[in-house]
Formats: sequence, structure tokens, C-alpha cells
Amino acid sequence: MSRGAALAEGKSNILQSVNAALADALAEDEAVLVLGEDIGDAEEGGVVGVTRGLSTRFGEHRVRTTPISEQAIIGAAIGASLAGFKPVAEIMLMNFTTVAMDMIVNHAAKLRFMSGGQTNVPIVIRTMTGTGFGSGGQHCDYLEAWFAHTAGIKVVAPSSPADAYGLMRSAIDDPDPVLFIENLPTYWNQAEAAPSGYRVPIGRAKVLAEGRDVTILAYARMIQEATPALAQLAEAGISAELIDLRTIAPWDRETVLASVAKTRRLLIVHEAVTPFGVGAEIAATVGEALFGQLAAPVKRLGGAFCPVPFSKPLESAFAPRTADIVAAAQTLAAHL
Amino acid sequence: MSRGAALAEGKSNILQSVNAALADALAEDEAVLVLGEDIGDAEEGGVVGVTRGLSTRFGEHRVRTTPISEQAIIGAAIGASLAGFKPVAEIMLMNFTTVAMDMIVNHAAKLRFMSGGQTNVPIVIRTMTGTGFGSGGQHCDYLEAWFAHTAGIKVVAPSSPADAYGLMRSAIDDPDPVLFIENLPTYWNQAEAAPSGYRVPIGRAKVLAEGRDVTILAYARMIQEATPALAQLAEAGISAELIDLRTIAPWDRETVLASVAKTRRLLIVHEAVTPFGVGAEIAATVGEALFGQLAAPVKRLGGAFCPVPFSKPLESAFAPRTADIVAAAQTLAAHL
Amino acid sequence: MDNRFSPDAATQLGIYRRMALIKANDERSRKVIRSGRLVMPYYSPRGQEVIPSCISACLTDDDYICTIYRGTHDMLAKGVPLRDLWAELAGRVTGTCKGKGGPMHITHPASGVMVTTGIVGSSMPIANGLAWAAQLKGDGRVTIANFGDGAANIGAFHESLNLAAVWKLPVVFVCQNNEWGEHTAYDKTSNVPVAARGGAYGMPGVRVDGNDVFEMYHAARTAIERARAGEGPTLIEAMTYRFFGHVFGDADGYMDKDRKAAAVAADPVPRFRTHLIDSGIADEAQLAAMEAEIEAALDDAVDFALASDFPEPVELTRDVFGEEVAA
Amino acid sequence: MDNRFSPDAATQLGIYRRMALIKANDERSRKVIRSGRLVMPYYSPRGQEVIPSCISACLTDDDYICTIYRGTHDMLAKGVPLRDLWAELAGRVTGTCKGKGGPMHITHPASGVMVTTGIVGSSMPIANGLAWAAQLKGDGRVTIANFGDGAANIGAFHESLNLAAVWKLPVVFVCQNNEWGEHTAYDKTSNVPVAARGGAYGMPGVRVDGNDVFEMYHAARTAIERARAGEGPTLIEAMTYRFFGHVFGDADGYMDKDRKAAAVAADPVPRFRTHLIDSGIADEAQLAAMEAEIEAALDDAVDFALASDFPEPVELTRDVFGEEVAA
Ligand SMILES: Cc1ncc(C[n+]2csc(CCOP(=O)(O)OP(=O)(O)O)c2C)c(N)n1
Ligand SMILES: Cc1ncc(C[n+]2csc(CCOP(=O)(O)OP(=O)(O)O)c2C)c(N)n1
Ligand SMILES: [Mg+2]
Ligand SMILES: [Mg+2]
Repeated sequence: MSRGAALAEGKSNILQSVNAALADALAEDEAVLVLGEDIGDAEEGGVVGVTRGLSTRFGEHRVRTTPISEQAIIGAAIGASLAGFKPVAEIMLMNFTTVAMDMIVNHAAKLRFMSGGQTNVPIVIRTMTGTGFGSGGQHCDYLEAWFAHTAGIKVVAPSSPADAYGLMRSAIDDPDPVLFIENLPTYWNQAEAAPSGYRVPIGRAKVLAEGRDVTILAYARMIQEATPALAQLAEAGISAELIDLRTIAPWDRETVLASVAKTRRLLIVHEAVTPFGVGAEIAATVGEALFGQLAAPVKRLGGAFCPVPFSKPLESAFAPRTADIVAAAQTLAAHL
Repeated sequence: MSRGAALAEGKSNILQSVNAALADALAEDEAVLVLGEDIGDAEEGGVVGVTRGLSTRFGEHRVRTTPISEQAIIGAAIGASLAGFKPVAEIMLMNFTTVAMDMIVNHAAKLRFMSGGQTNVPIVIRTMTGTGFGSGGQHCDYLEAWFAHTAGIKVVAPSSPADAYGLMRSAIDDPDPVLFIENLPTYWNQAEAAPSGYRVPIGRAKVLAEGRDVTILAYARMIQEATPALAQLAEAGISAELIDLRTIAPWDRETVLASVAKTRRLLIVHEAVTPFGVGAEIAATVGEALFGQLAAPVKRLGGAFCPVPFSKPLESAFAPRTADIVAAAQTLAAHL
Repeated sequence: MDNRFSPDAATQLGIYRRMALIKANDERSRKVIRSGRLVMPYYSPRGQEVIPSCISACLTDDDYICTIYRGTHDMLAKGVPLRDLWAELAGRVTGTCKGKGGPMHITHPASGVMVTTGIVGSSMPIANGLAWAAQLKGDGRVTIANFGDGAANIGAFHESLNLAAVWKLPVVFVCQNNEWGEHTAYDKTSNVPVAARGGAYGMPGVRVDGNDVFEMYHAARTAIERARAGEGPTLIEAMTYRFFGHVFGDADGYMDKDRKAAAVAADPVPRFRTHLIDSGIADEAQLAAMEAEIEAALDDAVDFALASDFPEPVELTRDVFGEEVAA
Repeated sequence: MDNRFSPDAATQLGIYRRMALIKANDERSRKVIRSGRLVMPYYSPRGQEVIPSCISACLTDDDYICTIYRGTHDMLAKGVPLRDLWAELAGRVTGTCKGKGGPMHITHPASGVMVTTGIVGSSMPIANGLAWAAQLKGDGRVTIANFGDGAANIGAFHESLNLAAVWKLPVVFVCQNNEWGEHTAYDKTSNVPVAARGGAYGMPGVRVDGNDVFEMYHAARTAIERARAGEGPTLIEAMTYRFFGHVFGDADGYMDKDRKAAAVAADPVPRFRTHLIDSGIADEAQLAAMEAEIEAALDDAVDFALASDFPEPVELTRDVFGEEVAA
């Protein structure tokens, strides 16, 4: 389906939705800026085109292509934000946050606190990641747990076009740094588009399907793996509730705890490696809050504990798949 | 007590123990190297003297002061290790790992796997950290959870002179990268020295005190806070078991699970901020492994969820203290 | 030497006032720490007074600076009020940052001190962003990025100078070369003068005697006017010397005694004081009065700081985010 | 031009063999991907053949190289066997890295390819370490750090060149300036030639026509001999051009058509081929035979690769650590 046709039908994909959110924010607020490698239209609006059209429409000074200098990118965003701007900085792939961690963690996340509230850093850091395209050990990591472990920065990871639009608008509105994680392999998945101006509140999870027997909590691409599991589980007589976490920090305890209080069983699914991952925090919190009320131990499914392998069969086996989710949910449901 | 007198009595502190471990390893194996900022004797052997005497004894080529260039430091260590050396690289403070994360995470930790086992990276990364000296938001973070969440690197954090010596020797022996975390404020605490050549196996926790009612799991400086809690708890009729985790990744499930299976109550204490910290992984694992066998929900005590504050009363309130540990253990023990 | 900028008498007095304040503040800091009334990590800027005093004489209140842990001289020269500063050093709620930042993390937007960092090199990337903002707004503001000689070897330096040059940002990179990075001598960590690196970015790089008011003023004013005119960044390497060890309490045994004695003997503060008197710009009584005023202000600031309250523990949960967020 | 190193006839033939192999391998790669027989991210080095061919002609098997995702030319020139390489590209267990590394992470110590990185700039810090090892052992080995023009703007470049200069390491930094960093033109990201940055470290920085065998050979040999003699590092900026988009499948609409057409018209491989014949070093039949041999070896390698097994899933738990460790 062509883009025009899709939009006419109210459809969009995540790539288009991020683009639309940036365009709408740039149009509405002069303070919004976009910067990063290859993002201008002279460079085709980003390596996969997420920022296409923006520099032409809003000018090369507001939408600015940078050298390959991630510390300088985040530093420029921080500094401009201290002077009243709302920059959206792209770190092309999440693994490249490793060369800008000082700027993100020691500065962006801390300046509000260290200044006693005098300055804040209203920046958004966009980054892509995810296994599936065979790019190997240094291009696909999910590192969200690092940032969630850092006071002063929020972390979101939308799985649908509408959430991508709505969370990007909220991230830009937000007075604090927000890390915005885009899943590369699912950029082109089509679904309902968000109306212009739509906001998804940061910190609010979404119940995608209601169920009685087990809660499946996932985010980003894992929603695509978990969704087909629901029907398979239903066939086996298991009613699963599916929650899209959407915001990883601060995460929505209320929604998650209410769901698990009802189902008494929780399966957490993410693409990041399991040990010390996001699932650990949620499992620990749920274990404490619902102590004695669970029918089964909280189960975590995450990436294998290794660097992301290149070879296709290994890469496919790295992250949880629908079958793994079905099997794990069945095991949980078997606890009466 | 003078250093000489202490050694004569078989006492040492952590600073001296790390120094002795490095000296013994350098003396025994020509492949061992030491590098980092200020580490040579022309620079007084490190900002607090941990490497004092080494460059004089082993030469400025094997014990080499570097420019302030953390990426270059870790890169040099990695490259030399690929050619058969066993470098011990110092990243002065743990917050400065943020400028070398790419080298540590994308390279040191992954080269063995990505090369299909052809090359390995037997380096040690020494780093200091810890609150208590009023150095504020960018000098005291405990970031061990980031590295524990990374496949391919091990993480240790000794709390005693003997463990510091024994873990350093094991870290240098180890064929893989090991992050060796030293607590700055407790460097000078004296205790029994390790015999020369002593090894503490990586991955093995240590039961410091046996108890029946509650397990307190801690590491690094938190051992100093937890130790006095034991007597206070005993007075209240609570028999607490204290475990020093020592190795954070891979952590000693066997020892921890055996202890908690016995006490049915677990309190985890670390200086890092609580959310998404090391305690989450342990709580999640224990909650799963001992499901239905616990008398109380696993409790985590960590640093406040904020950057480390400067002001003394705030800094003192940031990390868990003995009183917090006693109170939390009592709450746990009250669950029958 | 024709188009040399030279400070007029009033400007020279302003520069000296800053220098005297920095020197007195440093002496007071060490005294107060030694007395045990205040505990803080303290990185003395003694010997480096001329640099920020000349720079700030060329700046307006609206201009920005980013500085580092060794930065009280930069802050005082830019106008951070003594009471606010001392209360922050003492960790009090009346401090610039409510006591939460401390000596290494002073922020005071009212005087243009936007960031103080404890991470070597990190003042520079952020300074670029402030300069980018000024460029976008066209408000003519200039940003100063202060850093040390040791910081010239870290990645952030390179990325920042390149970006500033390519984007023609109104920023001045001021390397205060005090010959030492902690315990390590500069010439052990680089084969070239820092200023020589300007050429690697297509940016003017100048090395000046940072302890000479006239040299420093000319270099600072040239760079600042260039930035303000939209002509892009400059790298200034201001040669100076650190009179003490890296941090208070550091025994400084690694510093060559003779070199240090020579530097202290050439102390720029009394030297410039003598010049002011010799050249008739001020007389002894006038300067003595100025110095006495400074001492009185320091008395007041220290008393104010130490009489102030510490922040309440609830501050741990404030200013982490705009709103309070459950951990 | 007096002390110019010039490759003798045998060396020229060796250089051409490498160039022809790289070109043929590139064409084969694109063909195999297009056929759908193999899926991989592919960064064509077409147009950059001369650089590693000349460099490797000056290296021994014991010398080390570190390269990047756009690195098959560097690997082939250094001697990575075709079968091992192709099996790795195909993700097979018979590959250099058992299929676990893939095209961006080829390691083959037997031919001196120690690290291939997908992170811009990261070949350099590690190359220093290999060079430090050689310096310590005194074994005379030289290390080559390959990287692109875009990588010259990242922090790791700066830290690495400075450390290498200060430590006088036997390393050669080879910037393959193909005018593009992904979709961004080099001159939009830097105001100066990369070579001009050598001076910022006190290191020779030379810009050469990296598509001219004689220029490139001289520069490479000069730098390598200097390194081997213990005289320290060199920065070579080898000017070249990327014949295709950044990655296979990239439509390359951002590249100036005329500039690209001119570069392709000046294709260094047929140009050097003509030179060999014109100068009587080889005749058509000899070169055709060499090329046929290369094609046959490629047939064999591709067949071998595609007939090989994929690694077993258990490989996910292997090579993470020396021993297997519970997650
Ligand atoms: C990234 C980083 N590495 C190391 C340190 C530790 N450190 C603090 S100050 C310093 C020396 C800096 O020297 P220089 O840049 O010359 O500044 P000066 O202290 O002389 O003003 C070092 C190595 C740090 N703060 N940050
Ligand atoms: C730290 C980092 N930032 C960004 C990228 C994404 N990226 C991959 S290749 C590339 C362009 C590099 O250009 P250059 O150094 O000239 O090498 P070339 O591809 O032209 O050989 C970029 C930006 C990356 N891999 N690593
Ligand atoms: Mg210095
Ligand atoms: Mg390039």
C-alpha cells in the first residue's frame, strides 16, 4: 500500500509516525530542534528515512546533520536545552550510546538534581535497535536497563505507530531527558495512525488484550511475538492478558500489579538479555507487592546471555519467539 | 599502626592488598601489565597510591602512566591482551567508565564470542567508587548492574583485604575481562592479610556469619554497614546470616539459594540505586527458585533513586545504613 | 601588535578586583577547610587568576560559561555571589544548588555559569550546545568552555572542537594549561602544545601567557569578538601554573620544587597589583580598601554559609525529575 | 622524490593480484546477495582496492591489522582465505568465526586480522594495544588501523593518535577517505583534511592519492618502515572514492552523479592492469589467467560456504566466557 493510500485509510507505520510527530512538534514549537548523523535531506533524511523532509521544511539550522561525534551530539542537545530549546538528538543505533554515556548519564540525567532544580534538560534521545536484520554483535543490543537504572532519565519503547507518535509528542513535551527506543525491524509494520496532536502519557502501560489466567508483559518487538501467542493459548484453554509496557522508566506499577493481582501469573518478555534486565526489576517488584498471592513464580523470557550472533539460525534463537511465549505461559498456567 | 607493623601482625588494608596482588602478579608473570592515569611512581603511584612502587620495580613500560584518555586506555589493554598480555587497566573512578563503555561492552566483552572463540580478552579493569567523601554526583556511582547485564564480562567487588588480594589474583588469571570494583572510603580498613599467592575463586560468595532467621546479602562497603547489624538483631532475638556476594557476575546462586532456603527471608543491600539494580536480579531469581518457600517477600535496600548528593546529611541518607538494615531485617523476621 | 586590544584603566581595575577576589577566596577556602569548619574536595585555582579575570572583563552577564571542578576562579570572575557560592560549598540549602551539587557542580544561571563538571573534557560538548542556541536565536551571546591541559587528550575535546568549527559556533575554548593533570606532567601526555590542535579543526589556536594580563586580555577579547561577530570558535591555550597539589590534601611531592618556587615567585596577583600602582591606575590605599572589602565579603559569606540550614532529607526525591516520580 | 619507494615487478604483480581479488570478490558478493542465496549487510569496498593492496605488500603475515565493517578489501589483501571468509559471511560453522561474528566482525589471527569492528573509530584504540605488545616484545611487528574519513571526527581517533604518538607505538593509522560517511559528505563534517590532524599529535600526516599504486605504496612503505624502526606512528589519509552507496541496497541518490561517474571512469583496477601490460610486467594472457584463477577460487569458496552447516543453537552458550557460565 502506498503511503498516501495508507494515510487516507488512517493507517501508518512506526517510521512514518515518528516522522509525523517530529514534523508536528517542529511546526508547533520553534524551540524544537532535531540533530544527528545523516538526518538532513541532503543525506536523504536519515539512514532509513525517519527524518525525511524535516530539514527541507524547517531549515538546516533547526534540523541539523552532524559529524560522527556522539558525545558532541548529546552535548549540543544538552547545552541548547539549557538555553531554552527542546532538541531531539538521534543516536543512530542503541549500541552507539556507549560512546555518549557520559553525556547521557553524568550530565543529561543529573543536571536538574545537581543544580538544585535551577536547570533542566528537556531533550529526547532517539535511537534504533533490535535483532532480525543479521547485523551481529554490535548493532542490535537492547540496553534499556542501563538507563532505567539511572535516576533522572525516562525510557520509552513504543510498539505501534500510534504509540510512537503519542509517546514522541509526550517525550518532546517532557521537561526531562527521555530516551526513545525505536525497533528497527518493525519500522514498516502498518497499523492505525494517531490523530495529529495525540499524546500517550509517559509512564502508562496499555492492556492490549484482557485475560484471566496469565499476564504477559512485553514491549517493543516482543509485542509482535506475544500477540499471536494469545490465540494459541486460547486454543489450549488459557486466557492470557497482554500488556504493552511502553514506558520502561518510570514503569506503570499500577496497571501491572492490578493485572497480576487478577491473573496471579506473570510472564515478562523482552529482547534484552535476561540477567539483570528490565524483567528482573518487574519480577522483584511484583514478587514483593503480591507476595503470597501468586499462583506461580514470575517467569522471565529474554535474549540469550551472549552477544547477538550473526548466523541466522542463532540470531533467530537469540530472542524469545511466539513458541517460547506460548510454552512459558502454559507452564505458568499449569500452576493452579 | 604503621604499614610494617601491620604486615608483621598479618594485617593489611584493601589498598595494600590490591597493591600486593598486582606486585605479585607482575613478578610472577611477564605478561602482566598495568596501565592508567597517574599510576607510575613519577606520579606517586596513583591518586591514592594503589599502584605505588610498581613502576619503579617493574619498569615504566610494564607499568605505564597514560594520558587522560579512557577509550585509549581500555583499547590498549584489549589490543595487548589479544597479543598475549594480561593488562590491568585502571579507570580511576567508576563514573569514568562512561567514556569507555564502547571499548568495555562492545569490544572487551564481545570479542571472544564474535571471533568464534579465536581471541579472548584477559584484561582486568580496576575502578574505584563509593559515597562518603562528599564528592557529589559524578564521582561515586555504583554501576555494576550495567556490566552484570553484559554477556562476556565478569564483575567482582571485594570488601576485605584478603578478598581484594585473592580476587585480584583470580581476575588476572581469568581468561576473560573482569571488572574489579574497589570501594574508595574503605581502602584503609585493616583486617587479616591474604597469604601470598592466595586465590579467591570468581563466582563464589562467602558466608560471613551463619544465622537462622534472615539472610542479609551485601557486598563492598555495605558489608561494613551490615556487620554491626548482626549484633543488634541478635539482641532483638533475630539470628541473621550475612553473606558477602563478592562476585556480582556470575553470582553464586548456590550459596545464596541454600542460605535463603534455610532462613526463608532475604534482605539484599547495595549502594547502587535500587531500581533495576543488582538486587532486582537476585530477588527475581530467589523468588522463582524458592517460590512458595519464603516466609516474607524479598526486601531490597539500595541507594536513593537520585544522583549522589553533595550535602553531607543528604549523602549520609543516600546509601543504606546499619539502622536501615536492622529495621528491614526486623520487618522480614516479623513475617512468621 | 597594532590592533592589540588593551584594557583601559577601569577595565584593569575590574580585572584586578576579580584576581584579588579569587586569591582571597582561595586562601579563605584553604583556611576554612584546615579549621575543620567545612569539609569539601577542594581544587585550588591559585596561580590561574588572570585567565578568567581577563575573560570575564570581555563578557556580559548574559554570556555563558561552562567550567570544571577546578572552577571557583571562573565562577567568581563571572559573578557568582559569594554567599550563594559558599553556602553551596558548605552543602547548605541556601547554596546555588541547595547544597545538592557541591563544589564540583556549581550552576548559577543568573551569572551565566551553566554547568560545572567533574568529568574531564565534558564542559566542551555542552558549551557547544549553548553556543548553538545563541546562534539560532541570534542573540549575540558567547559561550566560554573552560578546561585543563589534561582534558585536551580526551575524546570530547576533539568532537567538540570539530563540531564548533564546522558549525561556526560562537564559543571560545579556553585551555588553562597549568602543566599538570592530577599528578601527571602535561609533557608526558602530549607531544605538542594544545594550541597547535586548533589547526586540526581549521580554528585559530593561540598560546598565550595566561598569567600576563595584557596578553590574556588581548587573546580573550579577540576570540570573544570573533565569536560574537559570527566568525566562529577559537582555541586559547593560556599558560599558567598550579600553585598547589591537585586537590587539597595532596602532598604534591611529584611537582618539581624549583619550577614551583619560580612560579610562586612570579605570582601574577601581586605582580599586577604592583603594575597598577606603578602605572598610577590605583594607589596602595585604594587597593588595600578593595582587598579589605573582599575580606569582609568573605567573612560575611562564610558566616552566612555556616549559619545556613542543611537541606532536608526529602531533597533526595526532589529535582530528580520535574515532577516527583516513584522510584 | 629521490628516496621514493617503488614496487618492483613482482611486488606490482602481487598488488594487482590483491586488487583483482578484491574487485572480483566485491562483484561476486553483490551477485550472490542479489541472487538471494545469501543475506548479509554488505559494505562494498569497490574503488578502494589500491589502499590495502599496497599496504599488505609491505607487511608480513605476522603484522596485525584492525579493520571495520567496510573491510573485505583489507582482509583479502592481508590473506584471509576465501573459503573461511565466505563461510563466515554466510553464517556457517566453517567460517572464520563459526558464523557468530558475521561480515562486520571477521577475526582471523592466522592472517593477522585481529579485530573487525562495526563501531566507527574503534579499530584505533585496539590497534594501539597490539602495537604496544609488539613494542614490549620487541618483535618488530607493525599494526595497521584502518578507518574511514567519518571516523576521523570521533573521540576514539583523537585519544588513539595521541597515545600512539606519546608512546611512539609501531602503528600506522590509515584513513581511507572515500568522501562519504554513510550519506554525509566528508566536507560537511570537517573543515580540514584528515592528514592535517597528524600535526596535532606531533605525528607525520600525509595525504596521498589512495587510488594510485605508486603513491600509495610509497606512503605505506614509508610509514611501515618508520613504525618497524621504532620511530613511531604515521597518519595516512588515502584519498579514494566509494563506488556504491554506503550499504548494499542503499539507493545512493545523495551522491553527486558526475563525481561518481568520474570516479568510476578512473577505476583504479583496470587502470593498474593496463599499466602492468603497458610496462611489460605482465601480458594479457597472464593476467587473464590470474583473474580466471580468482573466479575459480570464488566459485569454490561460495560453494563451500553455502554447502557448509549452520552452527548449532548450543553455540549461543559457547565462547561467551572461557568456561560455560550459567546465565
Ligand atoms: C573522564 C575523566 N577521567 C579522569 C578523571 C580524574 N581526573 C580528575 S581531574 C584530572 C586531571 C585533569 O587535568 P587538567 O585537565 O589539566 O585540569 P586541571 O585539574 O589541571 O585544572 C583527572 C585525571 C575525571 N574526572 N574524568
Ligand atoms: C559510533 C558510531 N556511530 C555511528 C555509526 C553508524 N555508522 C556506520 S558507518 C558510518 C559512516 C562511517 O563513515 P567512514 O568513517 O567514512 O567509513 P566508510 O563507511 O566510508 O568506510 C556511520 C555513521 C557507527 N557504526 N558507530
Ligand atoms: Mg592541568
Ligand atoms: Mg568514508
